[in-house]
Amino acid sequence: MDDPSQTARRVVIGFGDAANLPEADDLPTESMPLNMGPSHPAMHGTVRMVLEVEGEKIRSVDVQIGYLHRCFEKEAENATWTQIFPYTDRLNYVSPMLNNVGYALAVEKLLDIDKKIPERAQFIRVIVGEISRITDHLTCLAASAMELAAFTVFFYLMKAREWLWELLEELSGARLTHSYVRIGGVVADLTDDFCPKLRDILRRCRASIADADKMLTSNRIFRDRMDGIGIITRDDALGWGLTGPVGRSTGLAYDVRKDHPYLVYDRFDFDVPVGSKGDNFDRYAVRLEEMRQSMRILEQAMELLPAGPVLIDDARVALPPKREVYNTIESMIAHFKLIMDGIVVPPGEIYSFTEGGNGELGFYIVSNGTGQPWKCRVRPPCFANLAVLNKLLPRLFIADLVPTFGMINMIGGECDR
Amino acid sequence: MPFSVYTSKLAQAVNWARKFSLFEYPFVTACCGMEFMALWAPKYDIARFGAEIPRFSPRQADLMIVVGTITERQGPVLRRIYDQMCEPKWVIAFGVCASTGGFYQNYSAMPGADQVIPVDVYIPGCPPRPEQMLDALVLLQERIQKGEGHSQVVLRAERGYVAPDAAIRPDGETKEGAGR
Amino acid sequence: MAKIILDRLAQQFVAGEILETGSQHGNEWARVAPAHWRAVAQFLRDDPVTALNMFIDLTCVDRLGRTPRFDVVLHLYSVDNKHRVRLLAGVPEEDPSIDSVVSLWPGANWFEREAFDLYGVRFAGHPDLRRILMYPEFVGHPLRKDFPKEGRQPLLRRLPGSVD
Amino acid sequence: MADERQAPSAPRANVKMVIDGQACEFPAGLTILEACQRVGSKVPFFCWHPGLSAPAVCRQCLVEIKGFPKPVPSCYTPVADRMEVVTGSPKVLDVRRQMLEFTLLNHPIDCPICDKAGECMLQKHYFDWDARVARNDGGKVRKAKVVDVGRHIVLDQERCILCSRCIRVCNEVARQPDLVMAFRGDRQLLTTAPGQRLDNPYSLNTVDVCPVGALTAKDFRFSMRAWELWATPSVCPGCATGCNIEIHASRNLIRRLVPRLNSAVNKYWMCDDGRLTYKHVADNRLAAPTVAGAPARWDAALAEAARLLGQARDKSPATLGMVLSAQMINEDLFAFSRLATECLRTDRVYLAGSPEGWCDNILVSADKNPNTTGAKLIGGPTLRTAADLQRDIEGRVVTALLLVGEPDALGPLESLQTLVAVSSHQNPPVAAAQVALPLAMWAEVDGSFTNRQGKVQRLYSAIAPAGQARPGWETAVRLARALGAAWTYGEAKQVFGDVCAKVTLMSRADWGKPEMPVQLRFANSRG
Repeated sequence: MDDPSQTARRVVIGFGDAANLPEADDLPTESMPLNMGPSHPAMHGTVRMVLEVEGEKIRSVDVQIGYLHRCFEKEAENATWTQIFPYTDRLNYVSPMLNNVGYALAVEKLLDIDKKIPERAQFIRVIVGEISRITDHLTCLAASAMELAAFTVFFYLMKAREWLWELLEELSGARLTHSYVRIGGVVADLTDDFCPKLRDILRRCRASIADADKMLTSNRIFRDRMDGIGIITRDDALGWGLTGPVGRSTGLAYDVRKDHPYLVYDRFDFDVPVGSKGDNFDRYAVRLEEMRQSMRILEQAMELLPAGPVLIDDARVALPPKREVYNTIESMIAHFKLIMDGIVVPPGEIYSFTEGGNGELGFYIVSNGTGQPWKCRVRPPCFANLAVLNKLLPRLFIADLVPTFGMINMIGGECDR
Repeated sequence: MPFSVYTSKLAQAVNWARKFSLFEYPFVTACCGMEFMALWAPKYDIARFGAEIPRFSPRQADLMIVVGTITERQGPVLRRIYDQMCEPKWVIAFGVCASTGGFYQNYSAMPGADQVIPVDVYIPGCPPRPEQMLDALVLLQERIQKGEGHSQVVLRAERGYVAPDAAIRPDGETKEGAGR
Repeated sequence: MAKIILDRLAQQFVAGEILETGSQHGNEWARVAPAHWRAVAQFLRDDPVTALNMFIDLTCVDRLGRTPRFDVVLHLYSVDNKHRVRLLAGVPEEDPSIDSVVSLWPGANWFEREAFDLYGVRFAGHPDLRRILMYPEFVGHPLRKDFPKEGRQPLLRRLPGSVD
Repeated sequence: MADERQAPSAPRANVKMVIDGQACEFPAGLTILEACQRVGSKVPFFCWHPGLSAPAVCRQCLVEIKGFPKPVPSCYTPVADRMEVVTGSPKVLDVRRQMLEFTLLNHPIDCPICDKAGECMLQKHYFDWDARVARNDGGKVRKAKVVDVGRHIVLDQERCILCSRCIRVCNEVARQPDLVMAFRGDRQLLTTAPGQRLDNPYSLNTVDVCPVGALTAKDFRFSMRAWELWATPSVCPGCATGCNIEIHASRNLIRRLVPRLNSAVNKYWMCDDGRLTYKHVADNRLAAPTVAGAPARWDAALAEAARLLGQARDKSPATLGMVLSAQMINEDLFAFSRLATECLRTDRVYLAGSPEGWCDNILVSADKNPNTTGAKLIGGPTLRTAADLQRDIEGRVVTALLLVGEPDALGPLESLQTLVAVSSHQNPPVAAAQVALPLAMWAEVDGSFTNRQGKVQRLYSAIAPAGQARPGWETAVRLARALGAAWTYGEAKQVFGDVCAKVTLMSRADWGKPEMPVQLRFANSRG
């Protein structure tokens, strides 16, 4: 920036030559490298951003990920099909049930038993999945709000998440990493008082979400940092493969649950909220509305929930009851084969996709006919969503980075796998 | 001798002060962070134990809580941040990944944060329940009161970190170095 | 429905360019000659009938023991027609390289970097083909079948007494 | 198995028949079961074994034949013209299920404590063909659970499904009838013949053929679960026969050796002595290079060795000798003999090895070295014997020695001025040597043996070398470089290529395709 005319300008400053004074935007400045992360308070998830800033303005950015690469694929290639569920829990660890369901569906398609899954199990999968979606968005909004210094909102939303987690804990035994879904159904039926509890919790969640809504949506500071910041167009969404709330905020009304209904989603009446501008506020608003829609689905699902078994009746997929295992050689053998050799999945390839917390969660699985996958690839939605930051951030202010990143909702476990 | 008695009492007083004013640096990487959020949230209020203020600058913190999986790539970052903390400092490994690597035993996940920094208290669980963190905090406070500092001992023993002396190919094309 | 895509490919390209097509579990797939990788992708994107304008996924499969050893796998989706397709292209172990599709879908950038990082497949015409998940000092491509699961390459000397 | 390699319609085919609606031709005398296997229609079996006669006792291989009143045992019935076989009709499946139910009726619920679990044919067939819940969980007939029947073997009579495979192994392979059936009905049990013990030299084959966990090897039982093992193809180093084997290893330790089918060498069998050769691999190994008895770094030790050998060579090549062992793989032998001629400029290459032992006309050969043939081919006519070596050492003809492998008998070593040992184990020569370099063993390297028939057979690396041990050819290359030669071998395959190029009798040998170890839980159950 040693353009003589510029230096000349700087000289005349203060001599009343107001007309030629530079605008605030094109003040001549030295560009400076600035490193954010991988451990930064305003970054939930470990990501490193090497920024080149001009004053407060970001000129270019290099987003570096991989700090949480836990080799999901390598671990999966060395585990049986059932052993992979715990790993899927830890992909998008904010909505584990959705990953469980997505993975189970993929394997079931390979096994050609996806039509034979008991209906009750499918409903339960929808229910736990939608609960997970709510906790996902709650966490996203809570964290972002906290990063924008709205700590009270954080408390409100965390409280709501806590209720939901306690419910899932009663169901699966774990607060966060449930491993509740199985190939062929779910591991256990709902607890007796699950539905009444859930209804009560939803009522309370509505209240605290409404509070958060009031505190944020009409909050001047919040709006200033969200409105019109980080605008993504529909074409960007297509080119960068943006799905989920990020994609929908651009007006791209793509929701797997609507466009390619899986499980029993075609039986529920719910709307897919889309944004108009594709800025941070739209992403926030879409998430807020999606939680309400999920609650609608949950209420309908509880209405329609049929009775019946929750695990497929197929000795080559489902474990026999423990009493049989301990007392008869037949079931003992079946149990043994299923645990030690694993479920034998016929050779083939499948790309199965569901609507995860962050968008299209795809599983591309290659089986060579043994008890473990040859390849188990996850199509991580927020990997694609995060990539767009490289295009988004330049020409924003450093302060805009925080809400923009927060609304992308990068989840390390899913992005780096 | 009165002198020694006096100093020991002072040490006790200092330790008492330290244990109730822990400024934590949460080194949050992964799933456990979700439970860690819950720790600050209303139900399990960590503020009750005088450790509620997260200091995101290591220079102001004396308790580092390693939350989540540490990968080989993360290692140097963790170590640098730890080195930036002022003594006396303590470390809590939150969850099995931070303690042993958990069920991530592979080319990228480090088998426990204690590979590169000394750890005082390990918390099992994947992820641990918030109560466990509170329990660990109390454990650490007892240690501080007693004046035991495992990490300080290790600190004296180790050499600090160096860059790997293995020759590195920029194109990353060869399989050398990836020993079975 | 997605049969349209395969028919369209059959009309547009000769046998030497589209090697094989098929359908399994409701997934339509086409095996493309690596030389025509980009051309086929571009056609599928721009053709009004297929209109596969959304980039979904790009990865690689190591089919150890088969030649060519690697498959580059691309998943595309059409928001308007609601159909999708999987493109595969075999890449030999000796010279694992294929055209990049970043110029068609900017989103492919990171996915191709990942495929390069984990499988060592090079994408000709990629703006900056660096490692993305592993650190630059890392040697080898860990998702290859012959890479040991626990082939750690520490960046940092371990503390004394720590067991690996 | 071997038969499947032949085409379904071999030229001498002369029986036309239909299997599952598929017309096909077979040589007369073939059994229906083998015919079914050739055309790929699955038929289960317990008692039938490709290497044994067929008594048709298990009734698992029943198939339906058009015109026959009831299902017939396919393992026993020969194929005939215009026969129409159905392997999967509901009737057949039902009969098989009933037979299987009978077999399971008194089978103990032992899987968690059974050594065979994971590679058990009973488990496999139940899961593949039945997979129904039990119709009874009543009491079971109790029998003796721990019967010490032989030197290597323990028998559990409860688990035995009375398939009589083991009996036939003793009669037909070992030619020594040790085992018999006693009593009838559900009291029937397997036992040793009066006054006999299961002590024939092939007794451990009974463990392999046992479809369940009735016969277990004392050496292996309770040491490792089958599905945790990683299998690597290899060749037995026990004697010159070169039985084809699979190395079953886990956590870098060999747990057992099992025979691998090679109809030209060992068929389905191997001897008990051969199975225990693996113990030598993990026993008293030389882990690190030593200089003057003290552990040293590889490069230091190599430099010192090169210096000593170079000195001896420059003094007088005639007094410099090299000892090779017939236990070494072809690649090592070749690399070192090349070292002798090109770098050490000596023709004093001696071949040592283990002494002769017992033999029979089944598999075991008297020459206890796996690679004598290869060593002789590579060493050529100038190769000297262990006897020459002793004489030359005692006669002070040789004063400097490069000792490779583990020769059994040497002369008085103290008479040597220079002794460099490349050895896999701690032994007197290593203790006496100025420089000792650790040598990787057969199970740890990629290489080849040439057996007594002149067959060149591949070894694959099943476990990592002990300590800092390196393959012999690699050590040879590094020595050669230290001595000023410019060798370019990067992997065993290249050395092997040169061996084939130089040694005419091995010119048609083939390196074969790469083999990755496979975990048994994801390989198909064997038996």
